[in-house]
Amino acid sequence: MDFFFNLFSDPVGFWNSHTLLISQIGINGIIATSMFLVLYSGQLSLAAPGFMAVGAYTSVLMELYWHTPFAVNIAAGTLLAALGGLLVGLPVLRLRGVFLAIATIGFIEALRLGVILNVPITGEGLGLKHAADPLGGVPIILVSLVVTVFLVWRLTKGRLGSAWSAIRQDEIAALSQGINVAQYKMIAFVFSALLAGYGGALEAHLTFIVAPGDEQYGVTRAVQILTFAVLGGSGFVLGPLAGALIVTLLPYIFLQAGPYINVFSGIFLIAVIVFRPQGIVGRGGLAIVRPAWWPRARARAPSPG
Amino acid sequence: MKRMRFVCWVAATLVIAACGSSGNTGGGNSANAYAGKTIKFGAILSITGAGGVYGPQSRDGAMLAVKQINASGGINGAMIDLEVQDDASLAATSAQKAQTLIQSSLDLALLGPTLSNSAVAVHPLAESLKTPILAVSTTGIHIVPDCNWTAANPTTTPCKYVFRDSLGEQTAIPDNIKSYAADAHPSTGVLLVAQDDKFSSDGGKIVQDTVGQYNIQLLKTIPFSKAAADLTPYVTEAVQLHPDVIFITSLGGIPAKIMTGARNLGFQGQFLGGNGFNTATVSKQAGAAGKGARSASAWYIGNTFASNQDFVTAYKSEYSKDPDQFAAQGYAGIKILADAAKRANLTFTDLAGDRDKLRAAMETVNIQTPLGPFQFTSTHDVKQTVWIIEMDGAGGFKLDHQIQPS
Amino acid sequence: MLLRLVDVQRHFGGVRAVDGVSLEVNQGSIQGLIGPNGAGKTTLVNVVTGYARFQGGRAWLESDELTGLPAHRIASLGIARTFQNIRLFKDLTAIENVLIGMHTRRRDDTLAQLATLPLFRSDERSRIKDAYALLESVGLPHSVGTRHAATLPYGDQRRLEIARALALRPRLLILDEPAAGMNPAEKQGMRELIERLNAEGLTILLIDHDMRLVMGVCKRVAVLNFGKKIADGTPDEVSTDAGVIKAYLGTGGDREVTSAPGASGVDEATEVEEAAVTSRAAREPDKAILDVEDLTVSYGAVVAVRGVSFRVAAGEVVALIGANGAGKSTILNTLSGLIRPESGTATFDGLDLANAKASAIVRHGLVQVPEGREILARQTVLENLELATWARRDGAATRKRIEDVMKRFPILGERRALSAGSLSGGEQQMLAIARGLLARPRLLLLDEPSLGLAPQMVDEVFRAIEEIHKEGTTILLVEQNALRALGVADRAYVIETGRILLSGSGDDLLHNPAVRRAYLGG
Amino acid sequence: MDQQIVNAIFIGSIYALFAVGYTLVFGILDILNLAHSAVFMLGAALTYSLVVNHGQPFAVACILGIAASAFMGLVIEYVCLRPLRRRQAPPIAALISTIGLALVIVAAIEQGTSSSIFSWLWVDGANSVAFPAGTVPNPIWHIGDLTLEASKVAIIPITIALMLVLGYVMRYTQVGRGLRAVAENPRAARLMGLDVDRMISLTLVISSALGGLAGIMFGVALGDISPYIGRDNVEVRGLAVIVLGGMGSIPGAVIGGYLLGVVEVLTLVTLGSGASGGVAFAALFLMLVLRPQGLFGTRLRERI
Repeated sequence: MDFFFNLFSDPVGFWNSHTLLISQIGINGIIATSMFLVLYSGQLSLAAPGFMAVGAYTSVLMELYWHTPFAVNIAAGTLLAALGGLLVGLPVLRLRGVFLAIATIGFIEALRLGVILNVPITGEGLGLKHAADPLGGVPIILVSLVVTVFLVWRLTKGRLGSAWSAIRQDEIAALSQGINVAQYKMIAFVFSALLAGYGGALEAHLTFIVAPGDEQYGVTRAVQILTFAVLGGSGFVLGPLAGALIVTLLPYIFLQAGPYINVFSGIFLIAVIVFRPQGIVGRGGLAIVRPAWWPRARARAPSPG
Repeated sequence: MKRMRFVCWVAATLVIAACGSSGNTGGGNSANAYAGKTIKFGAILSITGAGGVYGPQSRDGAMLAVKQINASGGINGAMIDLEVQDDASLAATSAQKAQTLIQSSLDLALLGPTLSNSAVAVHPLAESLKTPILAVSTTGIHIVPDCNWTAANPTTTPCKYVFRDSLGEQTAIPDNIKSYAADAHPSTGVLLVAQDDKFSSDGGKIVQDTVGQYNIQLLKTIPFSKAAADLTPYVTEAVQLHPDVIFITSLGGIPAKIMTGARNLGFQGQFLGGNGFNTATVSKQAGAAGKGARSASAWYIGNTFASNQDFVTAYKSEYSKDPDQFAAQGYAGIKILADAAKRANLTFTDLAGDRDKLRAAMETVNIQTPLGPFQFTSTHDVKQTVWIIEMDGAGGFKLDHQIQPS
Repeated sequence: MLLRLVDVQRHFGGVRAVDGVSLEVNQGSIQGLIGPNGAGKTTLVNVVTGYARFQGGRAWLESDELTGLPAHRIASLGIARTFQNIRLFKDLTAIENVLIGMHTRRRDDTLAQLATLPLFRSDERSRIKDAYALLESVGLPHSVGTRHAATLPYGDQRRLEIARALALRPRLLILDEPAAGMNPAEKQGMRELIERLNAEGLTILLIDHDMRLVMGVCKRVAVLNFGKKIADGTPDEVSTDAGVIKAYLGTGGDREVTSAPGASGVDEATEVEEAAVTSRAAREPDKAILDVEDLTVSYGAVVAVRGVSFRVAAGEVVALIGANGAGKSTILNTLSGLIRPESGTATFDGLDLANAKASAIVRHGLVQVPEGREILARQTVLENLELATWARRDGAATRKRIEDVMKRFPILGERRALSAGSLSGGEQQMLAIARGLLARPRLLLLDEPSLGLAPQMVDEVFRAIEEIHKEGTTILLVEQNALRALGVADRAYVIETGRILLSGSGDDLLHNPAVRRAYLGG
Repeated sequence: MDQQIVNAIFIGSIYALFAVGYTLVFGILDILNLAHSAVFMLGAALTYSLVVNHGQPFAVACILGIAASAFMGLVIEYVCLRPLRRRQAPPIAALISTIGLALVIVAAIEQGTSSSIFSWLWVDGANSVAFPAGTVPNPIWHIGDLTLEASKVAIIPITIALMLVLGYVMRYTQVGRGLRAVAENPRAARLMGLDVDRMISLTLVISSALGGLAGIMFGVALGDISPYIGRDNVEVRGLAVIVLGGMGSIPGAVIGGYLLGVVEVLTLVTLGSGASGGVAFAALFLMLVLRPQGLFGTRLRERI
């Protein structure tokens, strides 16, 4: 495990020689935070990869065709993703639990297989080659991550946040407190789309090509992102972050397993979830995304008499 | 952007400085400086994931070469240490591992990565870190020679540090079409292309650009997703156009599925493909349906070069199975690096300098490999004999033509 | 006048849950709304508060029309409500629950939060002060504030829900069974709370089973039955209304009821003495088929059953009576192995019920007909019956028994091919009982068999129960309709907030005023 | 064109067969069993290596393959689901634990090479293989301009037959009633003496056995067996199918399967092949937006 040995023996050297890994962790952290937003408001949405794609392709296309500055491209990608969030959210947000999850899967795959692979301007299967700065990205990404996490954490503290956690806990009761459930769900959904778009746009500049791979913008990625949140625990903003860290490091944690790495990763996943269903960070963790239709018989609530 | 670049430079230079100091301090700059030293090479290969079909063979081939060289006294007495890293067939992981090998393990040069998608992420990185990298299995476009990654101007600038000993589709597919056109003068064709991975899409693009030269009319291009449960509807589309040739550019089990489907639908014509055809497993999976399917290969087990015979026997005795193209290319890869390292007159103290010397030496490589007499083109691409082979319908291949490098 | 409902309609499928109800609540009054289970009280509230669509009629809060508004708009217009089955934000602390109640009054501080400007901190502090004030106003100590809602005792959860509702600064407060499952002391407290809130000028619509509470605090009381308003007036008028007595208490069969309980003010002290007497008089059988010793059951922090002991001898009919929320159903579910007791033992004919699997318990001959019947609505009557023979499979004999059962309950025979969901409430109850019988019980647990049934259906159900008993099945009966239950029971136990208050023969208890007290609470 | 209709029906059968197991579990547990695709793959892979590497006759291999899949059903229940039920964890937790199991199974096959510890299970690593010609007789008939392959045609009656049997079992047998009871109201089921845990195990066994069978047919008819056939080729489409048909509805899954098959092929023929990739998912999305309960599902509403 000289990977972790270096981490402590030679931190500086480690940092300099793992900037890409660190950047990736940062990106995944941002995406995980976007996932946290939807889960925190009680929505099991897997749409993140779709919005990442929007952010990535938008920023790269602007760079290729209009040669606009980096910052502008990123901003545009981010905003367009947010707009996408609004458009997708309108029809699907009345869905709950697994149904919302599946609908969003439909969205991301329709976008990837249906649109990206068939619109010439996206380079289809070839992807888009573009200028990137893999090693220089770290500072921007890490700063973004810190800012994102801080802002989201602040949001959860404010009026928005209290409304969200009310909705997450019990939509019916939330309504009785005069909370406009639909509106606040939408706000969370759009924010999370915005973050996903931002993360996607940044990620696109870690490599010299954006390509519509499944592990990039498809179900595989969606599942990975969900794993961040569920593994880490979605009760507190740092949960998904921890999840992202662990999942991104799995290939290094189980380095010794050689070719059997995924066998171990899988077992690890099962073990964590079975022994800590609410996730690694925070109490209550997973219970917050229990869908309303989950039968009472299995989720026994205190009801004397 | 500028600031980011700057930071990157700082990082890079810092590291390289660090390397310099932490490097080995003994020896001058003569050949005996090699004695007792270790030359570290790294390889990023897809051992797990979809690329797992190819990665392990490359690894075995490379490992065999290392073993042979070290057994015969190493490179002027310096032993080769090859560190193989699995990139799980993911571009991001591939790049991460590459950076680690370059900046943390401080390897002199790298092999790989296995898949074109990963190569696009890794090669520019090696280029910017001034570390020689040798692709041993990637065949897509833009692997070499084009290292102009600033999209602003579309001009191509040759890579300095990126080399390739695997036969690019840009050579293989046209050669294949050319030789078949000469043999059979087909007039119509249909292209079935997997649209969701770079390798296949590249191949498709090349076919579209080539057929015209040999007056083959491309009736239709049928893109499909590898995720499609059943390809028969796509194949049906193709067969119902009754083309002389069906071009297939895809990987893994798909070419075999298409050939089987098409034959079952009564297609009598010819299958032409690319590197996707060149593994025994594909030929085996296609079985009788694959008989006669043609492709251009960088290597062919029956090829008559002495160096190949030795390689095949050695490989068989080592792993008790037949080598394939990827094993041969991996094996050749180490031989090439070793030869270059031998002539580069390394210092073992200044890593950056050594890497430059190595890449310079690589440009003048001229050795015997299982792939035949081997040299790089001016753009660091492979210059070698191309073998036009066809499936024998029993899991093997037989040779049709042998095209000498121009 | 504050709230005005005109001819409100709401039905689910064929069932007319609310059937043309008109109601007026005057500014500053406490309006009572009573009626037996399933009378449509809650549905009416749901319609008024926007949780269920109006299918007819209109509603106004002062000049604001409520008809067709979404729930959150109605709430912000000033109608706050509590829920029959408490709906707190369980994983939040008590104080957080109340703070969320202030949502509508809270200034949007998103940007301030992002910038973490200090100027809103004072805001925050004052909000928290208010929240604690509200907790106190409903009688919750300061210390409760930081505890998670789910961990509070039942009574406190009720109070917290009210505090959360008050945080809205409502014009009208709707309390849906606030006193359900409270002991007399708690009920008294709740009663005082309601009166105090009203004294502070808050208009309240109070829905409850507990006649005494409603009669005590309300100036006017409206009575619903089968979705229709059958009476509306002062407590006295209502409590002497024969129709109300019949509807609310269920018919006493041959025994006629002279006055609505709660109207007759009995002196509490004497009752307790009497209670003591009768309980001494009650003789338990020495040879019991079911033996429950010191049983304690709790859901999380809520202790539902506290050290209950009782016995049932073969061939007996034993009734457990008491207010709803008293813990009767919990006891039955523990006996059926659905809930594991915290302490104590329960043995049925040698089988340790505390640790046996539910399926094993049924196979051993202890069968429950659950409250609310829980028939399988999507399956046909016949399928429901066939499934009931799961525990004991013996082909032909099973068929025969099913035929017999259908003979006993001809209505089921006729409807055998229909989906159970399409049956009427009474028919469903018959099905549930028939289903219970098919499992060949040696001890049959009946949980609220007359729940929400029309009087004549109640008669039929109890006739069936008596027949079954005559055939030698031992029966443990949990019933709201105390008069009825005591009518058929050999012995009965009166349960109050998880404790056995007194016990004795059916007739003794029937004429014991203390029963009314326990059953109707104080 | 008419050939394409044949293709559509055939794909539909595969989808249906896969989705039925999927929807069965969801209908009864309200859980998406994402290990189902891995079991699908395992059934095919195991049967293949029993025939090719262990020299078993095809029939025997099939039976063993299906048996192994059924056993995986128990593994899913005891490793991924029951512990979570005991802790009353929400369904999303089961989502992750089953994903974890799928990861393990796929990795085991993917790394199954002659030199690995899984060589007894599989030796072709990540490669895609087909049954050697002759192990499974596959005559091909040409009727007019129609081409019919026995191995594909066979799937259709088998699918239909299985659905009829399953439908009969669910509707008219005691076990079927029991399963439906557990699905509708586990509490009532317990009170009627059903051992709910056992019923759930049974559900997973049936579902997984069907999944394995579907995998074997897929492998035989398409001549494509690899570690990824479940994950890449059928999993997400299976989702689309059960949503189209209505989550938890068996007839829904069958109809949905054929529907998706037809829709995909029609878009291929009319709009061109590129679009057909995304069509399944567009359909999925639209169905959920327009009719969340699917064609045959029942809407769920919460009591206040």
